[in-house]
Amino acid sequence: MKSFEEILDFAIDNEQKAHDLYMDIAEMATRPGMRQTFLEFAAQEMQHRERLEAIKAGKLPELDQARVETLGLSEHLVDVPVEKDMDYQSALLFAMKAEQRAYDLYAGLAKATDDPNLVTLFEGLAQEELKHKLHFEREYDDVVLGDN
Amino acid sequence: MDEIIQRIRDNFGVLREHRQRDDLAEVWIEPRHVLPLLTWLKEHTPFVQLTHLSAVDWLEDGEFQLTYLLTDPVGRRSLMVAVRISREEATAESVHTLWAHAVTYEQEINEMFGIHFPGSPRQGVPFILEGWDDIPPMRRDFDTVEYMNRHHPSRPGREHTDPRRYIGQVVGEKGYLHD
Amino acid sequence: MTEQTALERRVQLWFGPQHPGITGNMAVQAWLEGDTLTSGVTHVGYLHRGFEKLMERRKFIQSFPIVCRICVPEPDTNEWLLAASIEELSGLDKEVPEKARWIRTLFLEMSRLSSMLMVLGGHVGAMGLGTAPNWLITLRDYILDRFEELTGARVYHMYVTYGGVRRDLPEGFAERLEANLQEIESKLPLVDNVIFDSAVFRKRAIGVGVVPEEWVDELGLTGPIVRAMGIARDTRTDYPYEKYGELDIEPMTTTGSDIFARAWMRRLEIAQSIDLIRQILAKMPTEGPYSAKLPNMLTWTIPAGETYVRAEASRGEMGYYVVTDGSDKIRRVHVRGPSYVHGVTLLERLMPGTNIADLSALMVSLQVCPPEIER
Amino acid sequence: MSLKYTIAPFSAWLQAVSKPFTVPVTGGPRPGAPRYRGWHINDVEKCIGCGTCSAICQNEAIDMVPVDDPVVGDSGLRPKIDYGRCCWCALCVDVCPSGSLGMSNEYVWADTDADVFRYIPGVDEKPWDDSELGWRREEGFELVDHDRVPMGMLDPDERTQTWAEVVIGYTEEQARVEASRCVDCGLCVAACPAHMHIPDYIGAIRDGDDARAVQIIYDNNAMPEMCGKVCTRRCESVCSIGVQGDPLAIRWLKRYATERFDNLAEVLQPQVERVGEGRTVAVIGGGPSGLTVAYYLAIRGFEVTVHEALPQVGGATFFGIPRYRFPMSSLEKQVDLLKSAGVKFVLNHRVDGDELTRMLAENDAVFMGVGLMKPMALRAPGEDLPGVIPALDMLREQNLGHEVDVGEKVVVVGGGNVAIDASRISRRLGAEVTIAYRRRVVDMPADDEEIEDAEAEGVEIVTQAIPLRVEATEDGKLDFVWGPAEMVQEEEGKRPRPKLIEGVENHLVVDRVIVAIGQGPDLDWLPTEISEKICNKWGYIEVDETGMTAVEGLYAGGDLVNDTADAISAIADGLRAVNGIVDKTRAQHV
Amino acid sequence: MASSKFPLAPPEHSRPHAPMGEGCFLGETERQQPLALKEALAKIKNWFRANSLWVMAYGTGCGSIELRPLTTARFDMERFGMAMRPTPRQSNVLIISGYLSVKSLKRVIRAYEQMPSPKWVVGLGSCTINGGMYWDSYNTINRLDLYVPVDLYIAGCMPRPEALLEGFGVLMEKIKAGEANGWNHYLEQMDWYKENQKKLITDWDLPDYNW
Repeated sequence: MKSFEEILDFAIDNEQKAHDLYMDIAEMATRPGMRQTFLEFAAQEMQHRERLEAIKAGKLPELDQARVETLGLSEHLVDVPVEKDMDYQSALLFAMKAEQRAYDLYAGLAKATDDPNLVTLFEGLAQEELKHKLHFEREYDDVVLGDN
Repeated sequence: MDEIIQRIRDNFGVLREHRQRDDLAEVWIEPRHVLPLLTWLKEHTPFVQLTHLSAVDWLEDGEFQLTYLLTDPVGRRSLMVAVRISREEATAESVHTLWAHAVTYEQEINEMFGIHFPGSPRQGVPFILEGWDDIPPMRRDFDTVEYMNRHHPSRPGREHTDPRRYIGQVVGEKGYLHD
Repeated sequence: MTEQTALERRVQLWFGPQHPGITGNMAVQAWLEGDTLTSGVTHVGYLHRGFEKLMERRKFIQSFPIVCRICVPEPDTNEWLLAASIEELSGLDKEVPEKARWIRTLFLEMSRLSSMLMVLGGHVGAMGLGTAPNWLITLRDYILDRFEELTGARVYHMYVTYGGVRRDLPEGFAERLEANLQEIESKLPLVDNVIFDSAVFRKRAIGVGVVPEEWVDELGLTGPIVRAMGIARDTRTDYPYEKYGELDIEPMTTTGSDIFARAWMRRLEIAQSIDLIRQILAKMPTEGPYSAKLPNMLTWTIPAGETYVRAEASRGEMGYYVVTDGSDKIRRVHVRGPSYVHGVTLLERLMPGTNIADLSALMVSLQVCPPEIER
Repeated sequence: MSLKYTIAPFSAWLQAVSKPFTVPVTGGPRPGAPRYRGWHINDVEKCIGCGTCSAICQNEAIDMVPVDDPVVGDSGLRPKIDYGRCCWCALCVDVCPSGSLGMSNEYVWADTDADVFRYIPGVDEKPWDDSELGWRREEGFELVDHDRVPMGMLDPDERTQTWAEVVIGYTEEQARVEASRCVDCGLCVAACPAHMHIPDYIGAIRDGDDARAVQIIYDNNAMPEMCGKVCTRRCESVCSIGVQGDPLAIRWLKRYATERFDNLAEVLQPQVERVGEGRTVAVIGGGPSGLTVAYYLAIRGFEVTVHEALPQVGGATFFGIPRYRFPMSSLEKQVDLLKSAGVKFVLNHRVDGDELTRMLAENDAVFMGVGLMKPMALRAPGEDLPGVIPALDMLREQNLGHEVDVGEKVVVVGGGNVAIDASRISRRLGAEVTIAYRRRVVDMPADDEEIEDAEAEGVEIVTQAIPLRVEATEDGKLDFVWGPAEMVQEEEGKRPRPKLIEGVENHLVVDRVIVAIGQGPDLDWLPTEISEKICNKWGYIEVDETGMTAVEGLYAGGDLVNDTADAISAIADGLRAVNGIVDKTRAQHV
Repeated sequence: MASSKFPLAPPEHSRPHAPMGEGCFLGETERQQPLALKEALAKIKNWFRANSLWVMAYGTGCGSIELRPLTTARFDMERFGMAMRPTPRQSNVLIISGYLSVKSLKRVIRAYEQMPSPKWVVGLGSCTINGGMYWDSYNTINRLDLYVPVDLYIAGCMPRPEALLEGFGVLMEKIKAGEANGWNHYLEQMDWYKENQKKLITDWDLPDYNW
């Protein structure tokens, strides 16, 4: 991956994949209400994708480089497999982990490259994913861990 | 004090008695004993002063209570002599011959409660009120607010919202044991 | 000119209610022959508000702001009497803190002092002497300043409640009160000069309006009228209440039983009050609560009972006869003001033979306070 | 008359040269004393509109007028003072439960128009609004009673040895005294989800009429004895007396009244139209919401059948609340009342999807209140180890009378009431108990009193502890590993969130790890065509203002529907459904 | 009714039997004067009136307790041209110092009517506005303005001497501006006032108007 645009395309593609995954899970969800949950997750990924596209088109300022502080929730929770009868807790956990993985990817790429411009871009994307993760963490903290 | 009450008990009979403080006791006696007892107290005991004469309306019981507060100014103690009389055609014996200022008390009680003291000089003469055309105002069945509303209009433009009712209304407070 | 019959010489005169010489809003219906009254009748009711009726439909705490209005120049005795009688009937009297009792004593004595300053001023004012009232009423106003600081109001203090008083003494109160007392003391010799050493006052007061001693028991007279005959009777010492029992106090007396003697009684008692206030300030504890813990005053009920509580007002013995029936309201309260006897029966007895010009002086010397007659 | 008396008065002339008494005209009127009682001021932000000022005013000088929309804990009313009535006694200030009302030391106001002497302090602008001086509420002089009558409780040491009720209950005298503290403002009515007539029954208790109190209580709560023991008491949190003192013990008073009578059917004499004659209603789930629906519909002539999966109705109040808080006898009394009203019970029967479809067809209405039955999983490594158990299961087993073994040492994860219950039960089973909670004690959703009681019984609470994993030790015990957390204030006004401090691990070796981090809905059994219509994304059920779901005739309520998950909200949901069903029935009559 | 000497017609609603003849106090003599002169004269008149308020010494209620400090050295109202007069005939300010019992009201009406015009009524305290703390009493009126025209209210229970001085300041301004016309209103609306008075005072034994 060389150019700025290529990288953004790669990121956009990632978001699209995530969106498609959620759509697939929604399709097979059996638990009440869970289809809606995954459709919402998918819609969020679409928003992320649109945001990246807007950046690519120069309509938005560049990515925010400020470090995002997450709650560190997902790191110590178990992985959940994709199932047809996932509940809300599992869904959040899955989404958190997915965003974490995306972050890890960009962060790794940032380390692996020498071009300072690209480093900046990868790190920006990484922080973007952390933001998404924090969103799910907050939801998990409020809804699942309300009593804890 | 105990000795005096004992003598009242022996000579006149006491319906009920109560010691409120060391220097204040109350005895309830029968109406027919009022004048003899008060005369005896004034003439033969140190309870020479009539400090006040007051009426209480026990509407529920259909009775008035007259309370004579007698004071022994030297011994520094007081005795309340109470008597219950019927509210119907309420009449009591006048003690103005014993104490001149009882006239004023009896005049006032006559006006404010409608109790009649035959022989007392100023019965029926208005003391405090002027042009009064209702039942005597100190009677319990006289409703001062109702009278006020009829005679003394308030300034308009006020509206009170009772919080208790208002909240119930706003939140739709309901009962389910009745429709 | 033909000879007039006694009946024709007789004039009926309404003295009051609108008359500067009358003690408040009341009236005397007088019959005169020449300058001399042959008889007179006291008329009251111009100030009747029906306190006793109103209190029957107010909760205990709601009754307390209203009672001070029963006597305007000296409202505080009423506050204390209501509080004391309800405390006695409810059993709250055992919980009134020590400091509250001292503050109450101070409060009552300040009230007596301010009332007597005003009345002594009124006393000579009613005789047409203008200098002393100007001073005395101003001196009283200094006490009102202290009342304002202590209670938040000048005249109707509404300060003594069930269980104690409503606020503690403010910082530096004793010093400011002492300064006022010194101011009053420094002016008293001047007052003496223009009242008791005034030929006008002496001529009109000595030997006028003499109350015979036999009437004391017959009419139940109390207060300065009795003490002006030389009889040492004072509710504060006879039935010591609050902290009066712990003060060095002897009833003041003088002799003569005339207008002059009664004015002189007030002069003596002003000095006595100043002394008592100093004693109270010296003995008052500085620490401690000023009020007992009160139950919810909106729902407070007290057991059924009857009592009579008395206190020494500047005019004589004031008493409250209170009946409760176990509800949250007073069943019946009867306010026995000293003026009830002094202003009606005693005044009517003294009027025959009195010169019309002395009537004002006579009334004010009896310190008739009409609102406590009619309530 | 000697010469002295002629000359002496002339000494007054000497005063001509002394300093005059007269107050100068310049500079305006003298300021009032620091505690002068002048015109009113009111801190409208602090004011809760309880109207106590108006109630104590003997002159009826104070009107409460609406100035804002009511919210929980604030009626939106504010006092308006009529200075054609006021006597400046300041009782209103001294009684003010919120301490918002005061008086300035300003006292001058003259006008030719008699109608101007009225205003709402703090709302209508006045020159003295910012007055620093004047009469204020003072601590040490209260006209209301700030101190709650203390509730008798078993000694903490004694408690852990017994399953007897911890709370002893008020005596008659205590109840009367406590009830007399109420100022009848009604703020509690708004806060109570069921809008119980709280001031009214407290007034009846105060007046000594316990039967009337019970009638008022049952007027909109069919399980008040349960509420009298375990309610979450939103009412008490808004009690106007509670602003400066202890709130009224509303729960304990309700408990007192409801415990007074054994045969409730005799005391309660419902006067209702039997609109439901000939109609049938099925209730799925015998929890508070279902029982509420059952009772109030049954007295209206509906034929109600309650279907319950467990051998006993009561729902969470049966299986979720330990007996030392809510004894079986109390629950049975409530059930007896329902039976006497004609409610039928089908116990040990779990309804499935097909049956629900059938019920909808056969009944005029179906009410579903099956609660949150699925415990949230810890989702930490090691959660599948034997010995890591959900608190709900443990509570249920205990309440069903089954043997529960918790070993000697237990860690309970969570900070809600369930966590506290699990801890206290474990104490009674003889274990040493530690609660591990991710946040601070103030953040705990559990009742403050419950937390205190648990601590008194020897439960240790470790806060800001994030579970990392559970490991099995060699000697068959469990190693509960947790990391400390710091509290992060992310958004202003929201409760701070815990954030793990990386790199620190603490170990706690225990026999059982009891997980009480929350529970969620378990509606897998619903037919898809129904669940699709009625469930939202979190898996909860949505209803309209009549309590009905998107499926005609299917009503729902309780923890499944509301987001507060307490019994009184469930009862409120039940009442909403009762209204909905009755109104609909009435409409059909017409 | 209007004689040639008093060309001004009586105000509408005026009491038909109000004497309007010669020598009557009502006779605010209106001559045909140039307007400017008339206004100038009125201003001068009002200035004099405002600065010589003579207060009738009738303590009708509690509030009169604060009149004594006001009249004596400390607050000294004579500084402002105010003095207490013993009789209505010499006064032009009537202070109703608070509540009025029905019995007092009768005397107040009589005294008020005996006062020469121009005259002003000052109501002290809550009681004159809306009944004050005796609002529920059977014997006190709640609204003073039903019975006599009130030119100024001074709120307080009771108003302090300083508040009274401030209040009198307001009254003086109103008089100077020619806006304190309660006495005219009383004459104009005499029927209304008399009706209210008679409705309350059942044993009406007064003349209809006391000169």
